[in-house]
Amino acid sequence: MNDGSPPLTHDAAQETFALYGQAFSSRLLLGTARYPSPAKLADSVRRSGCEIVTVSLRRETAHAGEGQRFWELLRDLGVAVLPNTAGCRTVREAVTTAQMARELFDTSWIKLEVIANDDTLQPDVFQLVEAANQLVDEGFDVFPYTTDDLSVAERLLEAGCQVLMPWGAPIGSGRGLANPYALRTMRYYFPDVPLIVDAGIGRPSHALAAMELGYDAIMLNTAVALADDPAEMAHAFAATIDAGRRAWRAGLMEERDMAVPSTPVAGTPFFGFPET
Amino acid sequence: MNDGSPPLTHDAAQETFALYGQAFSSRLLLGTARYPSPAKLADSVRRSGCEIVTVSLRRETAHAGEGQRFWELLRDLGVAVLPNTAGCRTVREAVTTAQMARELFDTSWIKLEVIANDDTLQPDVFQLVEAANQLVDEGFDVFPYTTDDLSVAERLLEAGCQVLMPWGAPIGSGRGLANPYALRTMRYYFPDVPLIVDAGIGRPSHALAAMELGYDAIMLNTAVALADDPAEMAHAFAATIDAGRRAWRAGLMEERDMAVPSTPVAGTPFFGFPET
Amino acid sequence: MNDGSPPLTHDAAQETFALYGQAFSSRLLLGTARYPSPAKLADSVRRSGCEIVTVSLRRETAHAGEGQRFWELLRDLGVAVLPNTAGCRTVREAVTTAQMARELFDTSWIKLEVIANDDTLQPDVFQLVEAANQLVDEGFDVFPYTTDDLSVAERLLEAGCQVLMPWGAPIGSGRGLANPYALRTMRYYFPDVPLIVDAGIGRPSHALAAMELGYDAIMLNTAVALADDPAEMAHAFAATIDAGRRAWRAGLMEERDMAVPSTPVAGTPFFGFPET
Amino acid sequence: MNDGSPPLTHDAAQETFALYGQAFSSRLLLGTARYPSPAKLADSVRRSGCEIVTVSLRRETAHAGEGQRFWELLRDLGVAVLPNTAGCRTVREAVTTAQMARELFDTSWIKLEVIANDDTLQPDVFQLVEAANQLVDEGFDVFPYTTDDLSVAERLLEAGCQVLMPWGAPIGSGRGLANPYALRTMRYYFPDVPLIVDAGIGRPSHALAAMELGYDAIMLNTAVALADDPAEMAHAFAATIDAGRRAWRAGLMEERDMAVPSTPVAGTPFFGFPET
Amino acid sequence: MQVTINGEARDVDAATLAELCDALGFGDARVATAVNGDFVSRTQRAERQLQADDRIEIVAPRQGG
Amino acid sequence: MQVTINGEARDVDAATLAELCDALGFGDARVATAVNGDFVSRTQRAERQLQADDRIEIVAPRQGG
Amino acid sequence: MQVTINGEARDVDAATLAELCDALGFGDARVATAVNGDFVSRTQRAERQLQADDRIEIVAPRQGG
Amino acid sequence: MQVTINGEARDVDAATLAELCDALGFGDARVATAVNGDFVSRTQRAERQLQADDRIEIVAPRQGG
Repeated sequence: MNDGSPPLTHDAAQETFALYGQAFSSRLLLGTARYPSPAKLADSVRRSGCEIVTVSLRRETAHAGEGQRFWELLRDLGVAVLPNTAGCRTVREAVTTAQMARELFDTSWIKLEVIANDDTLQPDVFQLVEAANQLVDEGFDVFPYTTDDLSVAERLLEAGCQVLMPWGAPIGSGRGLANPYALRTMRYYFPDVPLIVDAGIGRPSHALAAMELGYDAIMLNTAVALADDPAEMAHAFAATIDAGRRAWRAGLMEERDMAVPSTPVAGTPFFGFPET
Repeated sequence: MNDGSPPLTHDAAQETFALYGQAFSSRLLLGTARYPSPAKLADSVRRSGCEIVTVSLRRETAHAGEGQRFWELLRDLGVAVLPNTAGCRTVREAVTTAQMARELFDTSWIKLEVIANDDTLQPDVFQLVEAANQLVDEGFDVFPYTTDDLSVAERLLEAGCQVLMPWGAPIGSGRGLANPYALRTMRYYFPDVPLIVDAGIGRPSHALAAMELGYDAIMLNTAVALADDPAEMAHAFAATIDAGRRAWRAGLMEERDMAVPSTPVAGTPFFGFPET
Repeated sequence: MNDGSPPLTHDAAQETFALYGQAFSSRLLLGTARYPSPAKLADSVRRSGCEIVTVSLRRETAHAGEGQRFWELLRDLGVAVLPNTAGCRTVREAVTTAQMARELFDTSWIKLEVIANDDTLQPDVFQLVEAANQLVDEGFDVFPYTTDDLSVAERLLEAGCQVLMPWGAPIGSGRGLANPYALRTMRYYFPDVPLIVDAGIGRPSHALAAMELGYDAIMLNTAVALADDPAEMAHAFAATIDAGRRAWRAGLMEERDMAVPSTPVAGTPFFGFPET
Repeated sequence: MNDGSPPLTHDAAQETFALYGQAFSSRLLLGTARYPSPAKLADSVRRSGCEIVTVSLRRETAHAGEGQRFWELLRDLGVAVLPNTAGCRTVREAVTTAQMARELFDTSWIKLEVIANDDTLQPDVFQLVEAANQLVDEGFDVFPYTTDDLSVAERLLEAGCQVLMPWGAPIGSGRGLANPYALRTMRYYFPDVPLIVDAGIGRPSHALAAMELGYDAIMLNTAVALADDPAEMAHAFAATIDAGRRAWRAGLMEERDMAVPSTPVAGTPFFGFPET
Repeated sequence: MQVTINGEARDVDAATLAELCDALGFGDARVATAVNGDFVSRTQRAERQLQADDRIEIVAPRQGG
Repeated sequence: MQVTINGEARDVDAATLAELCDALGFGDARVATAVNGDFVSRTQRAERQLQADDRIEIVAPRQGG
Repeated sequence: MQVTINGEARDVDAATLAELCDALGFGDARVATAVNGDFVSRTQRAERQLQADDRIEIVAPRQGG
Repeated sequence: MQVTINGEARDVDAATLAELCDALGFGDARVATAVNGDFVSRTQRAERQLQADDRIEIVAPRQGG
C-alpha cells in the first residue's frame, strides 16, 4: 500500500492553528518510538503529513552513534521536534532533562511529563505544576502532559503554559477517551487555549471523538508504531483527524430520540389508501 | 471552504469493493434528501467523491417538471443511482414501488425498505424477507434495509440478496451504532457478504466505528444534508470512511488495562539513583 | 453468609404484577441450571424470595430417577414452574417439547425458545412467531424469548402472547443490556405488556438498568449459578431488582450537564469577602 | 408506600466497615439538603437504615432558631453526623469552617470540600491537600472530597486521611460514574483504604456500579431529596448498595463474547436427528 | 368518470392510462405509473383501460435517503 | 425390532409405547414421550403401536435456564 | 462602631464578641463564630475584643450534602 | 577516581567533564550532560571539575512518544 500512495496534503484554504506562535496545518503530533525500523518511522511521518514529532533523550553508549543517526533522520524529515521528559519522576529530573533537551535538539519546546506511578503513567499534578513554573521562568515553551482536571489546568496556564495536553487514557493503553464528559467540559472551560489530547488513543475513532469535541490536535504513538502497516495507519489517523476538524467546523447534527424520515413523506405513493 | 477545495480522490493502489458485480472505490453511499438546495447536494456529492447515491420516487404534479430536473442533476453527477422504497409499509407497496423505480431510473438496483412503524422507522422483518424474495425472483438486485438480526439476515441471503444494510440506529436519529456488539457479531458471522451500515449515523466517529468493525461501507444522509456546510461535511465523512478502511487493514491495536510507556524505559537518565 | 441470613421478604404494601392472570411479588425469575448442587439451588431460590423458576426437560436414563428427584425439589420449593424449550431449532421441535413439558410439569406455561444459531443462541424470529401461534392455539400460555425487534414483538402479541421476554445480550454472556436504547423504546412502545429481560444479565447493575427503564421483571441464571456463593448472589439480585422497581416508581432524577450544589449556597460563611 | 413499610435492616451476620475506628453496617451516606420537608428527610434516613448523614453550617439569623431545630432533628435520628465545608474556595475558609463545625456538631469528623469553580464544583486539588494537612495536624478526621487522581490521593493519604471520597461526576449532575475505568484503577491501587464515591450519583444503578467495583460506600443527596417519594428512593438506594456489597463478595461472573447455554446441551431431545 | 390520481379525486375522460397521461401533460415525461396498486409499465399504458374508481399513481424521480 | 431411543439404537420387543416404557422401567416414572417428533401423551401410550426405525424420545424434568 | 455581621454592615455597641452574641440573642444558641476569617471558640468569645470593620461570622447547623 | 557514568561505576582520569567526554569519544558527539542531577551545558564542560563519586549523565537524541 505504501508505494505510490501519495502523502496526505492540506489544501490551501485550510485553517492553521498556532502553538507558541508557530502555525501548523496538520493536527496530528506523532511519537517516534516503537516503530519496526527507522524507515517505517520516516515513511509514517511522510505519509501522514505530520508536522510535529515527539522525541526523547536517553543515555548514550560511547561510539554507538545512535543519537547522531536519529538526529539526521529528524533533520531529513524536516518536521518540528518536541522533546519529552518521559520517565521523569521528580521536578528536578524533569527540569534537568528539559535543559539537556534544549541543548541537544536546539529548541525551547518541551513536552513536560512528570510521572506519578508505573501502573497508569499518569502525571503527578503537583510536581507537574512546579516544574512548569520553573521551566517557563527559564524561557521554555512548555507542553504539559496533564489530566482533565480543571484546577490543575488553571495553574498550568497561570504558570505560563500556552497549550495543554490532557490525557485520553493511560499511555499505551489504547483505550480512547476514558472520560469524554470531562474533556468536553475542559473544552468549554478553555475555549481559546490550544488543547491536544495526548495518550491513550488506540484507533482513529478515538482521535475523531476528541476532534468532534473541538480539540485542536491529537498526539499519539503506539497505535501507529505497532500497527501491521505503520505508514498506512499514520495516514489513516491523519486523514481522520483532518476530517474531524472539518466536521466540527461544518456543524455536527444533534442526536434525537426518535426516527425522522430522510426521504420526504409528502408525495409518498399509495398514501391515503387502505393497506394494499 | 468549498471553493478551491479539491474533491477527495482515491489513489490508484486502493482496493475496491463490489456490489452486485460492480466495483467501487468510495465506501460512502450518500442520500440526496433534505439538502438546502440542489447545488449543495451536487457540491456534496462531488466533494465527497461518492459514487453511489440513493433516490426515491414521489407523486408528480403535472407540468412541474421537478422529477425531470432531478433526473438531469443525477445524470450530470455521473454516479450510480440506488432507488429506495422509503415509506412503504406492505410487501405489495414495496414491490410495486420497486417496479416503478426500475423503469424510472433504468436500474435493477433497489434499496428495499418496508417500515414497521413511524416511531423507529425500523424494518418490518417479516415483510422485508417476503418482498426480497419476490423482487429477487423478478430480477432485482436487492439492497435490504434490515436490522442486526442474524436470523433475518440469513433469510435475506437465502432469498438471493448479495448485500445487507443493517441499521445503526433509527433513521435520522443521528445516534450512531446503538448495538456495536451485535454489528460486530454480524461481521464475524458473514465475513464475505458486503455489509453496509444504513441509518442512524450522526457524526463521522459513528461511521468510523462501523468501519473499524470491518464493515464495507456506510450509507448516510441527514448528517450531511443538515450540516451548516453540507459539502464540507460530506468531505469529512468520505475522508473518515476511507481512513477507517485503511486503519482496519493496517491492523488496529488491542486495548490494554494498564499503561505501557511509548518512550523506551531503557536508558532513562537518572535511573537507579535516589530521587533527585 | 447463608446461615442465619433471612430471606428477602416483600412487604405487604408492595405492588404485585401479573403474568397470565397470576399475581407475583418477586420480579426475579431464576433459572435452575449450572448450580454446584441441588442444595445450593434450593438455597438460592429461598434466599432470593423468587416465586418463578425455569426448568427444562432432557432425555431420561432408565432407573436413574434424576427427573423424579428434581421434580420433588421443585415441589418442596413451592414456586411456579416455567418450562423452556431450550435447544430447539425448529417449530416442530419446540411445539413437541412444549407438549411434553405441559404433561410433565402440569402447567400450560411455556418459555418458548427457538434458537437460530449456536454462537449467539438468538431466537429465530420467524420460527418463534410461527411456534407461538401454534402453541397459543393449543392453549399454552407462551413466554416468548425474543429480541428487542418491535415488528417481531407485534406479531407475538397478535399471536396471543401476554408477555414478552426480550434478550439483554446472548445467553450466558453476562454482558448486560447490549442495546438499552432499543429496550427503552420497547418499553415506551408497549406500556401495558409485561416485559421481562431474559438472558445476558451478568451482574446486579445490569438487572437494575432494565428495572430503571421500567421493565417488569428479570430472568437470569448463570450469574447466580456460577457465583462463588450462589445464594448470596441470588439474594443480591433479588434485592436489587426489588429496589429498582421502587426507584422507578419513586421518580428518578434527570441527569444534568452542569453541577448543582446540594448544600444551599445561601448563607455560606465568608460569602462576599475577598478570598481569605 | 411509606406507611407500614419497614426500614431496611441489616442482618446480624453482615460485615461492617470502619471509618476512623467506628464500625458501620450501612454503606449509604446520605446528604440532608434539598428535601421537601424535615419530615421527609427524617423518613428517608429511617427508611434507608442510613447511619451517617452529612450536614453543613450556614449564617444564622437571630432568633430564627432554625439551627437549633435542625440540631434536634439530627439528635432524634441518632445517626453519626459528618459536617462539610461546602462552598469553601480557599484553604483558610475551609479550615475555619471545619473549626466552627467541630464546635457546633461536637465531632472531629469533617467532609473537606475546597471548590475550584462553580461549573463543575470539582475540588481544587492543591488547596484540598494543603487544607487536609492543616486539619489532620489539628486533630480532625478528614473525609476529603477529591477526584480519581492517584497523585492527589497519595498526598491525601500522606497527610493522614484514612478515607477517600472521589467524585463520580459533578455534584448534583446525576450522571453516574463519569470515569469508571479510573475508579476501578483507584480501587486496585488502594485496596485497603476505605473508598466512598461522593457526588454525581443519579440513580441506583450508578451506586451499584461503584459497589460492583469494590467501593466501600456511597455518599449521595440530590437523587433522594428530589425524588417524588424521597423515603422510597432512599430505601431503594440503601437496598441496592447493600446488595452491591453482597454481590461483590459473592463473586461476579466475567462477561464473555459468545453465548453459552444455561440449560445443559447434553440430553436435548431430538438431538442427532435431521431437522424435524 | 371519477378516478383517484395521486390521492386526489378527479373527473377524467381518458379511456386508457396512456390517454390519461397525455391529457395530464405527462406524455413524454419521466414518470412511472401504477393502477390499483399494480405497476403499469410505460409500454402497457396504451392497453390499460381505465374504470371508475381506479386509483392511479403517477410518480417521478425525487430526492431520497 | 430396532428402534432409536433417546438417540441410541436399541433392539426391543415391545409392541406399544406403553409396553416399551414398562420394559425400560419407566412405567410409573415422571417422563413424557414423543415418537418420530410427535408428542404421545401418557394416556395414548398404550394405543401407540411401535414400528421398526421409530425414533422415540423419553424425557424427564431437568434443570434449565 | 460599625462591623460586618454575616455579610451585613451593622452598628454595634458590644466591646467583645460575647457581648455581641448576647446582644443579638445568640447567648445560649447553638452557633459558632469567626472574626476576620479566624475561628473564635465559644470559650474565647468573652476575651475577643471587637474593632471597627471587623468581619464577624455567626453560623448554625444546617442541611448539607 | 571512581565516578558513575550513566548508572555504571567507572574509574576515570579526567579532571573536567570536557576531558571525560573526550576520553569517552564524545568530543564532538551530539550529547548533553548533567553532573549530580544538574545540567552542565556544552560550553561549561571545560570548567566543570570532576570529583570522586560524581554521578554523570551523558545523553543523546532518541525516539520518544
